[in-house]
Amino acid sequence: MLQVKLFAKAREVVGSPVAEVHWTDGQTVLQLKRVLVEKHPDLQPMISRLLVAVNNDYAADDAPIKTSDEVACFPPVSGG
Amino acid sequence: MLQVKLFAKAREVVGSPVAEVHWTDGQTVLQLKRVLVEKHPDLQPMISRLLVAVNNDYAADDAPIKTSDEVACFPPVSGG
Amino acid sequence: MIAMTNAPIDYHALTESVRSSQSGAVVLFLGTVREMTEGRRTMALEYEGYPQMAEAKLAELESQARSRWPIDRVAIMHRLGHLELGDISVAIAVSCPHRKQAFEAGQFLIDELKVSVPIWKKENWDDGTTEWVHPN
Amino acid sequence: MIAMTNAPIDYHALTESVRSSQSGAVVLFLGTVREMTEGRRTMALEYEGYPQMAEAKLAELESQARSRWPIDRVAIMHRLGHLELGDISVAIAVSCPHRKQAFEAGQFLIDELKVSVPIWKKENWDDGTTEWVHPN
Repeated sequence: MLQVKLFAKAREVVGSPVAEVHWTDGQTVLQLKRVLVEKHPDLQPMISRLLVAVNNDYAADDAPIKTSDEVACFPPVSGG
Repeated sequence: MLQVKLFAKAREVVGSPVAEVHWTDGQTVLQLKRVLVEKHPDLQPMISRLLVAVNNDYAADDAPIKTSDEVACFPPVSGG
Repeated sequence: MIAMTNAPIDYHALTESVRSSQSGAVVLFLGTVREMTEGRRTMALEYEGYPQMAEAKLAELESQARSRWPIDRVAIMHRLGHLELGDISVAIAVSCPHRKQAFEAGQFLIDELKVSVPIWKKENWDDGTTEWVHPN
Repeated sequence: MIAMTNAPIDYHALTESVRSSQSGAVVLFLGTVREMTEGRRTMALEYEGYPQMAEAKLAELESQARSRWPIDRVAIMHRLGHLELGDISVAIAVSCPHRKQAFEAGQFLIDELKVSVPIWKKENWDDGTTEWVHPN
């Protein structure tokens, strides 16, 4: 299983600060987004804007993810 | 007589925070600089850089001065 | 010094931490909760952060700024949680030998913070609705 | 608020005086006494001012800045007299709705202060000599 931290509207829509998904090491960021939306359809409207961070850095859609990675998913940032 | 406030190096060179010069209303800023240098020759080396303020504003060489004006003479500023 | 905090930001201590006799200029930026945004009235804001990544991203921004300007010291603090009108959400203090550098570095840091540091804000509008702010 | 002072500048109070919920951004600039200038070591500085004209000129600068940026509040304080290394010679605080305005207005005010406000500084170099600073 892969633990995915969720923040802001993504956290609210899912109703939890963490999502757990079945995972095979080497699957990509893009696949993670698809799996998350499948499991939590309320994420669908924001999928095109969802960002994924792997080990505290933004990751591109084709970046691979391992279950040992620190992974987070969230909308565009709005701090400051 | 016209009272002229002096600041910074102009004050130091003259040795006083005020210079008094004989004055006829309507004489100009340029004439004031000449009179000051005549009375205080140590100002000569800095005359080209001396500034004159009349009533708290910078005055051009051809601006007239009255004895009732608030007049000051000083080198370029260096605050901040 | 880079930190996230749930407590009010002590920008005086933050600014003191960057002062030094090697620097002639200190610039402090404070972001504060503004009442009016495009005609709508804010009652309060909630800030949520991903502190571990936020601190990593801010450290990267500090490195980038140091490669562009001769920065002496930097301190950045961002508040999380519930903020009222006028409260300080972020404070950035920079010291440099000369003023132009300090202004440019300070502006770079806040501009980039808003683009890349994982912190989100939720508006509490005066009509009772709430809304996550997600710039396009 | 515009003032000359012989006492240490309380920039915390100065900054508080410009904060408001109408503004999302505060920029504070501090000018501090730097030790090294072009390879020479400063021991201390003396600032002399023409306070009456300096305050009039600063009020003009504030008006000019307000005509260019939507400034909420401004506070400017310049210290006069003997200053040691690291001491604050000038503090300028500006609040604006948005950050770019606050940075630009703050930089404008310190740039123009240095050009037109009648204050002079005298270097006390570490070789025992003193020198009035008069930019060309």
